[in-house]
Parts: sequence; structure tokens; C-alpha cells
Amino acid sequence: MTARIAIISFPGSNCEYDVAEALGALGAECTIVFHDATELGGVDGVVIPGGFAHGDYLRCGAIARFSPIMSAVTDFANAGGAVLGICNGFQVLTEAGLLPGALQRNAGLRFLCEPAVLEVASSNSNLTAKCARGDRVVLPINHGEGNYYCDAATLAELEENDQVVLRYLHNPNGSVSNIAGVSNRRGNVVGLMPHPERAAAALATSTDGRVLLDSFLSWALTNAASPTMIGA
Amino acid sequence: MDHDALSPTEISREITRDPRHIPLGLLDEEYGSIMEVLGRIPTDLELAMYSVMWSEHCSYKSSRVHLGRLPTTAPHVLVGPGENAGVIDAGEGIAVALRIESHNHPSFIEPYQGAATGVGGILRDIFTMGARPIALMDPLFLGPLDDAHCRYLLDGIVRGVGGYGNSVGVPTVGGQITFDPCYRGNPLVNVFCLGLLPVERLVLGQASGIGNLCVLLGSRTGRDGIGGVSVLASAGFNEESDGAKRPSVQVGDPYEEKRLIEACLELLDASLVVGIQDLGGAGLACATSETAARGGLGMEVNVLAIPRREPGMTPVEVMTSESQERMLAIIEPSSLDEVLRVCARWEVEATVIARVTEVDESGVGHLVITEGEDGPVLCDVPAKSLADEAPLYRRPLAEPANYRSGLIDTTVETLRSTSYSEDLVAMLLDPSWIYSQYDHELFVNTILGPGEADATLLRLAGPGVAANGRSLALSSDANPAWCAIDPRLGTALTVAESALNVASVGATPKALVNCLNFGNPTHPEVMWQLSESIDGMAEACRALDLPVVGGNVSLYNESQGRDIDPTPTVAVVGLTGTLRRRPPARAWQEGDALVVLGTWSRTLAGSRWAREIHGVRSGALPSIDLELHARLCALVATLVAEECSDAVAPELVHGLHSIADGGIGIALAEMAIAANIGCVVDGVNDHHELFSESVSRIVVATPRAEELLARATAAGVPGIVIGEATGGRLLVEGVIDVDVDRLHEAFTGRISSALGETVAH
Amino acid sequence: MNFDITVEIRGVDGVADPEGRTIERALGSLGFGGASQVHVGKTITFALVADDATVAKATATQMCERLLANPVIERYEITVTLRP
Amino acid sequence: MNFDITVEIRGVDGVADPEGRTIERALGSLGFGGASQVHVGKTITFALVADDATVAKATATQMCERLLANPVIERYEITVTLRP
Ligand SMILES: Nc1ncnc2c1ncn2[C@@H]1O[C@H](COP(=O)(O)OP(=O)(O)O)[C@@H](O)[C@H]1O
Ligand SMILES: [Mg+2]
Repeated sequence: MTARIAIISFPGSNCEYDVAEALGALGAECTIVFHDATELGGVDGVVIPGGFAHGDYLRCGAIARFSPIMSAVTDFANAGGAVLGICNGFQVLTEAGLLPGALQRNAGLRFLCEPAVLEVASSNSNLTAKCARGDRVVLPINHGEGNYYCDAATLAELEENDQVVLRYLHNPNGSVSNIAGVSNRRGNVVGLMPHPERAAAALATSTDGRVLLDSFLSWALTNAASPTMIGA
Repeated sequence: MDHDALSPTEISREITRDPRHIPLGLLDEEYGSIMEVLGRIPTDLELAMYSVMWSEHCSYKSSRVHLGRLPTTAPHVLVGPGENAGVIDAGEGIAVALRIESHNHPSFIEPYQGAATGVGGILRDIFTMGARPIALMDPLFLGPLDDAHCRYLLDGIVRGVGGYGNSVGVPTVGGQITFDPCYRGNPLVNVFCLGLLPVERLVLGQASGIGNLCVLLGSRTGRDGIGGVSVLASAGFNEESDGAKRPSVQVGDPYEEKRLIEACLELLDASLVVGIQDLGGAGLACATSETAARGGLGMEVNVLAIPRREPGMTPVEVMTSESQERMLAIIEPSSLDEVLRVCARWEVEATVIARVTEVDESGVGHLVITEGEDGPVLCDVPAKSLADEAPLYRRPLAEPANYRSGLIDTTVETLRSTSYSEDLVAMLLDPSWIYSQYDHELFVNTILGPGEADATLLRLAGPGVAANGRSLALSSDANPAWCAIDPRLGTALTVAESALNVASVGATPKALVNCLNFGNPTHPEVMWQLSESIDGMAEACRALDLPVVGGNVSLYNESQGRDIDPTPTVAVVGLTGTLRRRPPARAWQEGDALVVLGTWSRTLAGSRWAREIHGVRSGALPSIDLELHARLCALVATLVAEECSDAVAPELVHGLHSIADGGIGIALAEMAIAANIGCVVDGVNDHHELFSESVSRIVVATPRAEELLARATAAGVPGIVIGEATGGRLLVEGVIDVDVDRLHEAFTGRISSALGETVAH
Repeated sequence: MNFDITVEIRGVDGVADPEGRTIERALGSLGFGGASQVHVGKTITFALVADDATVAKATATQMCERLLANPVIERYEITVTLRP
Repeated sequence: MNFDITVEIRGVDGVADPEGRTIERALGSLGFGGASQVHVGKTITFALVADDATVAKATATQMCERLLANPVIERYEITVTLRP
């Protein structure tokens, strides 16, 4: 079966085409949904791609969270649908309260575009279901504000519920506990700062992103959002 | 406005009676010409518009007589110089638009915003052609890193390029960095942009169709950058006046530009626009007069219709403001509703401010500016007189007094060092501190990114242009040290270097754009440098079949009366066939033979070693045989293409690195660092051979040296084996012996350790 | 009535302030030795039309809660002044 | 003596403030129609040891000129209070 994926595009988003290409190459059918839409259509999964939604003004993701489409995304997530936020998408999901914590300016105060070595910390998420804990992947990072923060109580909860999805081997940005990606409790909503779609093309330096994206697509197909709960 | 024409005596009387042209940067003769064109005394608005349009920056009045000597045509050139960007045909219905510009003076005054708005400006030049920008490059030239103010400038400029480029969603995939004391008081920020378009979307910045509407898109007009082109870009710096120039600083908004790009491309895709023009230097004065002049028609502008950011702006301020993120679209009246709808969706403000008018009885299109729909006429001038009829100067040229004596000076060949290994370590510089702050991977096009090879290699693809297996190679190059010694040969060498860089990733060089950064054009030596440089560029481009499809001239780069070294920057774009694998990069494998293909050279004139280690800047540059260079480029492109085009790689080439500044020494060190494998070289006899900067050559790492040399011979290219890749040390017998780890440390640390310190004003 | 609103936004205690730390180090290396506890915050100012100061304050508080501040990492303080 | 210094940094008049404009639009679309002239600035606070308030102010001014503010596009305001 083909997974149907909605990729949300805000004014200022810029990775939507890249995500569509990478997922398309893995067999998904992608639609780019502009932020002013109020419905997702019948999809199996949602991706919020990287970029600078609303210019990242005020705080990254702060304004995007109020775009009309976000109510539909929230309903979809609450109904158990597969939602993935990459980079700016991760920031949007934390601002929207769909994921715990917040992303702050990199500790080095500089934007960083470079490869990062990551360790899979949990296979209990839509992104890592096909990986084993401890697997290593190389994915590019590309952000100025990827410094993940949450307070000690939240961190303990994340660890306890197996919600830390990916960790940096060498922390590039000051993130608490080397966190590169987290999920919600059910594992159906995942956010990460690195870009799996940039490690998927045939001639890319690393193709480690494929297993993650493939995992997301399979997860989306087998764990369809419960339609009765959408909009409930 | 019916007046009898002014007589010459009336004109000269007026020039002295009321010299209001002086603060605007116009010469007496220029003010006189304006009165001749108009046959009357200009209004304040008219005079202000002439002053910006006839500025050096907009009119190329000092350089235009020389630029005509550049070769600009080839069958694949769709648009050459004269439009906002050059456009070449890449085949299969895809066209490539490219352009380079400088933002030097604004970046000195405010490095972050200066660099940021430089990026914003060049992007508009590209999408105004109907192309989606997919790549930026940023050649930078700064004073030395041990100078605190230069570090402050570098920090701000890099943050500015990244801050704008990253957020607007266009990757910065390359560039270059040069440190030299001559840029201490006048850094150079050149910005290159490349875009892709389906050939049929190509549009020109023309106002056609009488009665058509001109819609101003994007930001509101504020007081920023008023007179930027005449005050900032067309005069040099001296201490007292810098403060007074500050109000010209413009602030960029990449988010507005991003929405503007999307809105404009959507308008073009829907064929809702008949012409479109970006607003850059000279703002609306330039956009209205240029589109009217190109279309051969007139235009009537209602200055009150222009949305403003601040109250109380005068018509002069509104028409000459350089507020960023604005475009002027010319549309048919019937399209207006649809245009407004598309713009509203992208939250882009759109306002009708003018309409296209017919020519008068003598065939002249007038630019008329009124205050209100039927209000008073503030300006009524022939549009062409603003856009195309600035005075042209054939400024005096003079060969610098020390030019010839410098060429025959042989001091450079007598220089010695106590440790060439230490020299090599001191010369290493890794620009990754710069490019790691730039998104260089967006659109998943980047096959070989910055730092990986001699040129950046991108898929020939982007949003709206599906990947077809082929790719684009890009390289930007400049070598002011060569050009300071011999601007003609130095520029030819720069072009040759750039072409070979593009060939070394398997591409055939297809087009070149240039940014000519020079000193004060009223100095005859500077005009001589410019003229020589253009001749050198023309010779090299002709020999290498490289049409010049666009460029930019930046003059008055001087501080405290000292001109910068002549700095012609070039960017060459090439195309490859279908790639199935990543091409070999700048590295080697254990056991590879190291071969130098191309010419051999001993002279140290113009070398980085002579300049940086010994402070010597004289001697005769290495010569170049351009025909041999063309053969070398073709051979290298073929060898690399073979490695990545077939199902099975021949593995004749494991890695390669062209030789330019720093000579064979730096080339070997960079390959060793990338491979983390050393080498033993016995074919380089002394420091002359190690550091000489002849550009017609390349180091190739191969497992089958005999076969490679046979290929070279067959192609009419000389080649020799100089050594072998092996071990953990870089060893050049009798000259260099240094650990690869030490090279690596020196390489990566130089900029970041300097910038780790405080960055204050 | 017309009010001027100033919202001061700062990091909650416990959140690292790398910018503050960097400025502190930079001040030190520029020779400004006596500075410590450097913190960087954000100030948002705007004009607001409201019936009275209480309403103005309540509206500004709502703005902060919904948009201007992120309670996970930020706390805010609102000042309301009547426009002269 | 110990002083608390607050430096308020804002864009000089006439310089575009795209962030302020974007926030203004966002507030409007959230139904906070009454807000206008939104501007975003930066506040830097620190502790400073100085002989007296005049010296403290002079030092803070120097800090602004050299590092904290960019006088080309920003203006700053310094408040000095004695630490209790
Ligand atoms: N050095 C050069 N070589 C070739 N063409 C040039 C050169 N300098 C400028 N041009 C061409 O002149 C035209 C006008 O340039 P410019 O005035 O900078 O454009 P804009 O008005 O968009 O800023 C451009 O098409 C440019 O390509
Ligand atoms: Mg232009």
C-alpha cells in the first residue's frame, strides 16, 4: 500500500520539496498542504518540514503554531496519527504543545550546517521503529536554534517513558542530555533537529536517512489515526 | 513644461548660480548635460533621479567603454549582459540564470546588514528573470585576521550572508576568502546567485503594452538607503565622512523576500506578468526608467500611490529609497484581480503605482511622475536619458610607474626560509568556519559541497525542475596578488583557474560572470588596471570558449587614499552529463601514484608563499599557454566524467586537486588532510617547484600511472609522476617533512581560533 | 484610551543563557572587568487601545500567554503606561 | 559600590523592524486587534562594580559603544541603580 503523506508548508518553510522527493522515492504519495488550509484530507501521516516558518520571528515556530492547518494537525496527532517534525517542524511541534520542551539558540551562538553522528535511543517511535537502540546514523544538521531544553522533571519523564528518540554522539548545540529528537508518549508524534531527507538521495554523502523515513512511512500505514477521534 | 531650450551661457550661469548638484555627487558637466537633455532647469526630483541613475554604480560610466571588449556570445547564451542576469540554455528545456554583484561599501558600514542586503539584492536579479534561485556563493576579501576590526567585519559579514541566505531558503554552496592588508579599510563582499527556470518562463525587465499597469510588490518604502548608489557605492571612504554616510544603511527582511520569490514565481507560472524588474540600487527611479527604456515606451507614476513605511517622506525620498524586498511587475489591467489574489495569499503587499504610456510625437517615451492621480507633474524626462544616456567617460589610463620594474625584479627567486614545513603549516587555511554557518544542502542538490572538491557540484534540479541525472559545477575565484603584479595576465590566470576547477568535477565550463572590484577610477593607474584586466579576461575567455554573460563593476574601493589591489572576481558555471556516482574528490588512497598533469613551473612571483611568508610582491607571473590549458580542462573533465558515468567505474582517478594559490605544496597538504594519509614525493626538487603558482596543472591520484600518462600524452597534455600516497607524513624529499595530524590541526584551527576571541567594533 | 505596553521577556531560572555568558566573557576580554551576571532578554513594546489600564494589562497578559512568551523557557513582566 | 545596570537596545527610528511587523500581523490574526507599533528590542542586564553612579554610567556607555549596541542601526538607553 502507498502511504499518503501531507507535508505542511508555512510561508517561510523551505524543505517541503526535499521531504516530498525523499518520501516519494520511498514510495509515498505526498501532497504539499499550505498553512491556510483547514483540512489535511485523508492522509496516513503528516510531516512538518524545515525552514523558517513566518520568518522564525519572535521565536521559532511561535507564530506557525497558530496557522489554520495546525488545528487539523493537532487533531490528527491526538487521534494517534503519525506526525513528524523536522528541524523547524520540531520547533513548531514544541510550540504547539504536541511535544515537550523547547528549542533555544545553539550554545555556540552560531548557525551550524554539518554532518552529525547520532545514536538511536529508542525504537519506540514512528521514526525509529525499524531501528534498534544503539544503532548509529549520520544525518546533516542545519540550524541556529536546535539547543533542546526541558526541565529536570520533564527529562526524567522522557527517559522513563522511552521518549528520547535520538541523541548526538558529539553535542553540537548544547542540548540537554545530548537530545536530538524526542517523541510524545505514544510515539506517534516525533520531532528531531537533524534532516533525514538530506541523507536519502542517490548521490548524497550519507543515505542513513532512508531507514528512518521508511520507518515513518510503514508506521503511518500500520498505525492509521483513528478517524473517529479526529476532530473529536 | 514648455520652455525654450536653454543656451550654453544660461546653462553655465545656472551651474554656478545654484550648485545644488554638488551634494548629490554630480559634476558640473553632468549637471550641464542634464539641462541640455531637458532644455530647461530640472526640478528637484528630476535632478535627484539623474544623480542616482548617472552614478557610477548604475551607469558604468567609467567602465562601459572597456566592457565591450569581452566576448559575450555563444549558441547556448539566451541572455547576455545588459539584463538583470545572464541566462544560458542547459538543454532539455532547462535554462540557468546567473549573476554576481558586490556589496562592498555597505558591508564596511554595517557588516551584517550590508552582506545580508547584498544577498537579497542578487536573489532579486535572478528571480526577476523567472528563475528560482537555487545557489549562492560569496567571495569575501578582508583585512588580516590579527586586526580586531577585520575580525568584527568578518564575523558580521558571515552572519549576514547566513542570516539572510539561510532564512530565505537558498543554499550558499561556495565562495572564497582572501585576507590581505589592502582590504583593511575597504572589505569586499561579492555575492553570486544561480537560478533555474523552464526555458519558456524566461521574462525580461520590460514595460510593454500601452495602458498596462505597474504593480509595486513587497515591502513598504522607507527612508533607508537613500542615495546609496551615489553616496556609498560611487565614492571612496575617508574618516570624517563615514559617520555621515550611515543613514544609508538598509535593513533586510529575508522572510519578506521568501514570500516575494514564491509570489513572483507563481505570477510568472500563471502568465500574469508581461515584464518584471527588481528594485535595487536607485530604487524606483531605476526600476521605472529602465523598464520604460527597455520597452521603448513611457511610464506615468503616481508618487502618492507608493505605500510608505514612515510619514512625511518627500517624492525625492520615495523615488530614490533603496528599501529592500520590492519588485515592480508590469501586468495587463485584466489580470489585476488575479495578481492581487496571488499576492494576498503570500501576504505580499501589491499596489498599482504607475501605467505604461505611449511615446510622444518624436518617438520618445517619457517618465512622468505626478503627485496624485491628476496632481502636479514633478518630473517629465525621457526615460532613456535616465537609463541609458549617462555620460560615458574615457578616463585617462596610465601604467603604474613601478609596473615594468616590478616584472623584471627577481628578488622573489632569491628568497629562502629556514623551514618550508613551517611555512606550509602557516599558509593552511580551512574556510569551513565560514561555510558551516551557511545552509549548503537545501534542495538536496549538493553532490560535492564546499570544501570537498575544486568546484561545487549540484544536481541540475530544484523545485519545479525535476532531476535528470545531469549536474551543474560552480566555482568562484579571484587572485588579487597576481592581478596587483600584472592585471592582464593575473586575470587570465584567474579565469583559467576557475575553468579548471569546474572541469575537475567532470563538467564542461559553459559561462562566466565577473565582478570587477577596483580602486578610484579618477586615478589613471586604476583605469589602466581595469582595462588590462578586461583584456586578460577577454583573451582567456575566448581561448576557453567561455562567454561572459554578465557582471558588475565596483569602483572607488579605496581607503585613506589607497586603492585596493585590482580584484576581478569570476564565477564559472559548467555542466556535466549523467552521473551515476559521486565524482572523485580532493583526496587519495593508500598506494596511489601522484601525477601532475599540465605544465611545470619554478617562478615564485605572485605566490602566496612569497607574499605571506616574505612580504614580496614582484616578479613575472608564471605564463600560461591557453591552448594547452583548454586541452587540460577537456582531458580532466573527460577523466572525471568516466569515473562517474558508467555502471562500472574505471578507477583510473581516485582523487584530484587543481594547483593554484599555495602551489603544489598546498594542493598536496589539502589532499593529505582530506584523505588522512600522507605521501612521499621525490619529483619536486625545491621550494620553487613546491610553491610556484602556475595554474595549468592538477595533481591526480591514480592506481595506474602509466595508463593515465598515456591518456595525457594522447590528449596533448604533459604529465609526470611526482610520488606516492602513503603513511602518516607529508614528505617532499629535501623540502618538507610534517605529520598529517599537525597539518590537519593547523588547517582547521586558523579562522576559528582567531574568531574565538572577542568580536568588538 | 491609548496605552504604551512594555513586555520584558527573560529566561526562567535554570535555563542556560549562552548569549549572556558570551557577552560577559567578551566584556572581560575588552577590559571591562567589573561586570558579572550578564543576562540578555527581549523587550516587546506596542501601543494598545483599551478601556482602562486594567483591561490593557489583562489583554497584554493574554497576548503573552498565547503568543509572546513561551512558559517552558521564558517569564515575562508587563508595564502599562497611559499615553500622554 | 555594586550597581545593577539595564541596557535597553532598540532600532534607530526609520530602520525597518520586520520582526515587529510580523508579530503585529500575528497578534491581529489572533484577534488582538488593538495593538499597533509593535517593536522588538533587546535588554541586557548585569551587575557592575564601580566607584560611583557616574563612573558606572560612563563604563556602561563605553560597553554599549564598543560591544553591546551597534550605533549604526541601534540606539540604547542605560539605567543605573544602586544594589541594595
Ligand atoms: N564586468 C561586466 N561584464 C559584463 N557585463 C557587465 C559587467 N558589469 C556589468 N555588466 C552588465 O551590465 C548590466 C547592468 O548591471 P547593473 O546596473 O549592475 O544591474 P542592476 O541594475 O540590476 O543592478 C548587467 O546586465 C550586467 O550583467
Ligand atoms: Mg537588477
